[in-house]
Amino acid sequence: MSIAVLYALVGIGLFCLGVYALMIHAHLLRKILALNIMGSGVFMVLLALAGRTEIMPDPVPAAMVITGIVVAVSATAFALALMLKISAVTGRAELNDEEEK
Amino acid sequence: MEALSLLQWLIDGLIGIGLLWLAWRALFCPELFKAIVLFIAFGLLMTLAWVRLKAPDVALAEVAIGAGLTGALLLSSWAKLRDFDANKGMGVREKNRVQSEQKTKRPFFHWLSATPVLLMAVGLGYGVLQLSPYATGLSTAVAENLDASGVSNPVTAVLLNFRAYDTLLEIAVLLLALIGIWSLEIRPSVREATLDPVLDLLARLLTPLLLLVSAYLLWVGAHASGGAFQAGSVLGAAGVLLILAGWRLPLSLAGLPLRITLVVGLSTFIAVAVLMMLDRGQLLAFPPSQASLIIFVLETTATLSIAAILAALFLGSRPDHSEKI
Amino acid sequence: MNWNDWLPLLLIACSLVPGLIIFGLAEQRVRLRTTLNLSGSVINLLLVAWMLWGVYHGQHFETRLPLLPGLDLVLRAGPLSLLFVTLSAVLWLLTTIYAIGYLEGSPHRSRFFGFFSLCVSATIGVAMSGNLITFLLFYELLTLATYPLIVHRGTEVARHAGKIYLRYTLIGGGLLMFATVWLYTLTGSLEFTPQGFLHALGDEHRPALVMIFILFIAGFGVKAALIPLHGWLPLAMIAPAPVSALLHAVAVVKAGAFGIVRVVYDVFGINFATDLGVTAPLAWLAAFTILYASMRALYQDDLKRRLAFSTISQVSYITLGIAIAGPIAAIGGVVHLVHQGLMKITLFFCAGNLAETLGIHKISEMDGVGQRMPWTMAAFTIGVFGMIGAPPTAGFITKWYLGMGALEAGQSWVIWVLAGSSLLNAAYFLPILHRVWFRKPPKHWPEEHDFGRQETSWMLLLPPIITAFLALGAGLVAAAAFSPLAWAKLIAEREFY
Amino acid sequence: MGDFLLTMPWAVVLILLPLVGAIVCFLWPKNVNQLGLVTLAGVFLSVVGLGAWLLENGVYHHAVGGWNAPLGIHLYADGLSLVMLGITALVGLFVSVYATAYFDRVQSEQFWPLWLFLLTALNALFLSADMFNLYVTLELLGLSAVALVALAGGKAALNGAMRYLLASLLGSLLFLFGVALLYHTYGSLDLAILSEQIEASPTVWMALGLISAGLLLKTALFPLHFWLPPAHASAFSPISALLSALVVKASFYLLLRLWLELFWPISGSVAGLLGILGVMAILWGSLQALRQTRVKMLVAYSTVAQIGYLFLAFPLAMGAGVTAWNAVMYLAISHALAKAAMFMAAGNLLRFGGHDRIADLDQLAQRLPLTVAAFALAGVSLIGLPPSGGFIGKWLLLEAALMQGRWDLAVVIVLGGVLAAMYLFKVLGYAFTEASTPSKVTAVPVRMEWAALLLASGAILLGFLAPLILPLLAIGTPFDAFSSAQEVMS
Amino acid sequence: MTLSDYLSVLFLLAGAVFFLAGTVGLLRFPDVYTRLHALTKADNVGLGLIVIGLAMQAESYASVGKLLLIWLLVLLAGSSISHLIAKKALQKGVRMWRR
Repeated sequence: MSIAVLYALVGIGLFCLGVYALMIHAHLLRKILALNIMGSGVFMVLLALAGRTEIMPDPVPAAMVITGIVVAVSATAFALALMLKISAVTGRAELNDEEEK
Repeated sequence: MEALSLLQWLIDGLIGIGLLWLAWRALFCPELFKAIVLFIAFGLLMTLAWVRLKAPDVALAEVAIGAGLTGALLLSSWAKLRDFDANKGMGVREKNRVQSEQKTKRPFFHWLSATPVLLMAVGLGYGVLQLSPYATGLSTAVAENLDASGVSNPVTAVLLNFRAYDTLLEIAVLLLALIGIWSLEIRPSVREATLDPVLDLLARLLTPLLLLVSAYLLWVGAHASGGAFQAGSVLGAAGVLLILAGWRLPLSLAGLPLRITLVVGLSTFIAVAVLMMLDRGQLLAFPPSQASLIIFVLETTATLSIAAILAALFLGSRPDHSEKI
Repeated sequence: MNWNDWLPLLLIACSLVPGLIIFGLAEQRVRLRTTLNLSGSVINLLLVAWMLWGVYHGQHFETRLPLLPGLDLVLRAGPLSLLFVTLSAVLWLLTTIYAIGYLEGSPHRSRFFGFFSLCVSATIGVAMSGNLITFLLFYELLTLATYPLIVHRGTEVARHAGKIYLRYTLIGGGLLMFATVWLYTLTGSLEFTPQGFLHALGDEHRPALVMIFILFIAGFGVKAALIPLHGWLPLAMIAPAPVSALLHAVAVVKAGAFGIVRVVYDVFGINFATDLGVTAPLAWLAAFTILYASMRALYQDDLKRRLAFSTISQVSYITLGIAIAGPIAAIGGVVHLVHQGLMKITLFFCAGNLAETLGIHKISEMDGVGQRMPWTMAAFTIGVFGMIGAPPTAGFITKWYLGMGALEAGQSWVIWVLAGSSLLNAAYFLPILHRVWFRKPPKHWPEEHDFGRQETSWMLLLPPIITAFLALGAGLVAAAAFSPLAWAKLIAEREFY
Repeated sequence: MGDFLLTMPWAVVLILLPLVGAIVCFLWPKNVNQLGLVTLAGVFLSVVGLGAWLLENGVYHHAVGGWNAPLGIHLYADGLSLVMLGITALVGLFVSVYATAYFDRVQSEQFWPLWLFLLTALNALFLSADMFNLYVTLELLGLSAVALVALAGGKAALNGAMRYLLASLLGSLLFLFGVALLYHTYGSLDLAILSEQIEASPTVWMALGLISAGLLLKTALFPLHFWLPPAHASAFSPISALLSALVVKASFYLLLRLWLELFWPISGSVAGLLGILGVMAILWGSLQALRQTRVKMLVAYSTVAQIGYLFLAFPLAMGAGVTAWNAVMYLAISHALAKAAMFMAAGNLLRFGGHDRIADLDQLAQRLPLTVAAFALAGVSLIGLPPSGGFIGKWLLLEAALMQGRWDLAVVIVLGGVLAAMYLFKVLGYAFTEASTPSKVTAVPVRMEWAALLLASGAILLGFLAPLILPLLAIGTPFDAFSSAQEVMS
Repeated sequence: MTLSDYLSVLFLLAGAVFFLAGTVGLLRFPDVYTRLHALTKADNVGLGLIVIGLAMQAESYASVGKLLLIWLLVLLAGSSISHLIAKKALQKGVRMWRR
């Protein structure tokens, strides 16, 4: 097993942990954390597998990951702001399931 | 590629396990504050992993944005949430809060979610193991065209020349997030009024240094690790520090001048795109002889805008609307 | 560009365009609205006359617009189309006059007349359709345009009736669409062709074709009110009288019956349909509908409801005539399309007059009304005799041809059905006549309006008298060149020889 | 003029123009309405220009930065993209006109930049031929859509927005994971290159699963529709119109594109699954719509049901290839027009009476004839009654189903129409009832009524435009690769 | 290995020991103030030692300068932040530990 595969597997683990946490947690901050960790997992897979070479590692995944990180921080900032707004309006930083009915 | 040596095994194995453990703790420890701190630690360990994966550019971006700025955002949001709770002023609030922080859905649902997730993990793992152990991706293509790109750092070449269109849209995403947040009309937090002399001093000392580092990262990005995003986030961090120390943009600058700063990166990008289109008939096609200059201009303006946007994201509320609300 | 290519479309436009303009008119623009309505229907009538003359002399009128790859929107004026179009055009003019009088001073008239014109356009479209997809298009349009007329009164009862109506017709429409597309996938053509276009299909498709036929009958049967798909019709009588008159005597139910005629004649072809063995069950169903609905009519006290059940019964004569599958019976069936329309609209006009002038809705309130409204009741009487099939009315012609046709096709059981139906018709209509003419009027009518010297407004009186006259005339001059019977013979000839 | 039409790089204009518009609106919010409308008009004209170009020259390729794939990013436009761009511009234009009357000063300052960002994202998505670039456009799309939902600001809207945001981000990450796997298998992000090299392997299967899951989540196909009704029902009406009409279609378009062009060697074998989900979406969405007591919620659930229709084409595409795809695209564009009109009409009712409770509509509906007409015409198309775009779509779909003897699907297609009629006439039935007591009402600007009515009439008009639109759709034969591949296999 | 290499190893190991001690202190000390004390003291010294150890291996004086800069920055940040934490704790009324 190479270092690339090792980190790729770690990335998969992070991604799946994130998905699981996203599904079961009620608190929005946790959900946002979960999304970030999922994102890190994807980035790790993307970048780890770029190292399957003996010459210079592939720079394209690195560029993609940098783009991804910036997109992730944008989304996180927006999500946090939305969470604060929800908390200010409803008093809870959770999704209101009852309201649907 | 040779098999891993024992030491590599040890280091990479530890990083991997550490990442998984930190992620697990960050997601499932009972207290939210701890979770955030663990997440920041996770981000730092990620940085180490990026270094191990020979991606110093990503490591820089991760430490500045992924761990640093995201961490700051999370912490400040957490603090604001707590303020809301405190304002509600209930005797049992601490207990309530802790309960809500670790509240999950019903246990039945845990299993319902865990099963497909596990299946997915197995499937993905199998899929990754099936990949050929050797692949060069696009590295040769990048290397061949690097000379024409105007920079010698391949990652910068990809970001600002080969796939500059992605970067253009990405800056748009960043700007969009800020506009989105501003349209939420969040009230500015009132409690930041108390000034701390030590923090003030730290801000005064660090801001020039951060400026310097930012400029360095911007400049060095052409041929080594660094670039607009890293530089912008370091500069943005200076802004965050200033905000934390209680410094605010004067109202005269918070209107149009601020908005212009926020969009100057994207606007320059578009302007260059259009110019190149008119000149060479192709969107964002830089003539190789002037590519390095164009990229430098793009990066400089982008750094400025990114820094301003990141700091504004951290502030949350719209500075020129603060007195209206 | 040939002028004849656009005439069918123009025919539709001259009811559609006034309708759309009327939607936009303010409620109080009575004069403009009336002008638009009447001029539309008069132009319509003139065009129809022109086309009748043209078709009689062998001209072709066909509009063809591309709709889908391989499928066109086709409007064609053939003998069968023109029979129905003529009926609609004449009755539209009369009903428009009637409706103007009937609705004087009531709210939402712009809306009413707008949808009314839309209905007429749809009916004409149904009549002129040259292929199944066009037919389907106008058929569904008719459903939609009649819905607002049924719920026009805006009461909870009306809303309920509208809901039931939609439930029936839209499910019927769904079945039709299913059948049409299925047919299309089998044949790749939907063009109406005399004697059908299916006989070339291989034997292995026969079960599918039987299924398609059943689907078609179920789909059209809803509007044609074949038992057990008739449930919506008595409820829909909640609509204002002109609506009941034109739409439930002519447009909607006839569209259903017309659809059955089209499918049997121009899609399957009568010989092929007989060969498939689907016409006999259809005949039984029609016969059962005739008898059962007449039976139900016996027990209705509400005049319009009794007429509604009578409609159900009478429309099935058309189906019966087709399903007997002989040329003479076919003449009876096709001609009844016109005859029943004329007679039934007379009856509905009269019922509307009673309601509008004297507030009478129930048969038990009709004692001696013949003295108060002699003209109306005279028209009513002619209609009733037509329904029973007494000579020399139009109804007699129908029953004569049906009976002869049944004998010719060797289906003598139909005679019994006809006899039974006539008997039942007499049983539920004659007592009304007795009440009307031979009982003493009460001191006060339920809700009397004064119209001066006449028994009621001339706009209400004229249409039933004219239609009664036409119903009588269609029987008297049945042998003339342009009589409905002559056209029906033309149509039957085309199909059978 | 003709020259001008054929020489301008319309695709590039389509992406940059709304982006510039967004920036200008953000910088100088004083005249946002005028600025926005001018931008929309420009976008509309550009689509026309692109259409003219495509008719003349076939498909459009543009290597951004002069770098050919796999190193650079390609823009690509064929008939499929063109139709999507066209419907986006058309619906966008009408919604924009509507919005100028709908929003107050402050709201329109917030609305316009976000909406123009959304438009940028939509256009960029329809024009992109690069997997990672598509990811970025998806994120741009998701964030701007969520921000628009959140504009309404109430409890329901914020909750809806959050749910939408989480779903959207999850979807994007699943998509990105799939992209990562594809990239590392074939070393390229370009759709054309990938589609040449692709063959069945565990990794490609995983990529298909991840990408499809992500896009299905964004398209809100049953059972991943949970986020859609709250978000679409609680947003401001013009925004609901944009979301239901366009945003959901964008991810659907992408799914269609990828299944057709990228995953063609394997996607055929699992297309049945999408068909089953589509059937369930139609039934479940319709039943839920029947249960609703508020107009906007009803319309939102109707979107869930109508999305189901779009997926019926996947299992049908094997035998009746082009017919099924034509059907689905026709359904998609008629739904876009009809649903936008319907949400706008619902917005008018809401503005007029201050509520959208179905049971109390009798006091409102009959006093807004234009709005009710818009609702009814849109309903005709949604039910699939002739003459309307929905009818043509359903006809083609039914044809495809019956051609292959898929009776189950055929029955569902018809049944879905009947169910749609039932829930829509639940609303329309009140349009003609007499008001019991007059309630307090607010006047509805004429522009809002006409915008809804014209758009709804467009959905009807589509019923006659098939000979015009189907040839457009066929430019570049976007459906051929899949169909011929399926034929070879079967 | 040369002498400087041995020295490097020595310094690095010593630094690691300090880090270990600081970490143990962070985990084991009774209240926030003592924990801060343990952490900052040990880490600052530990980092200093490691910087010295690495500086011996550096290829240029510029690198040495950068290493020193890192140390100074960490000193600055560490001390300010522990100050802020302690201050906040005092404000919130966290009691100091008494035996």
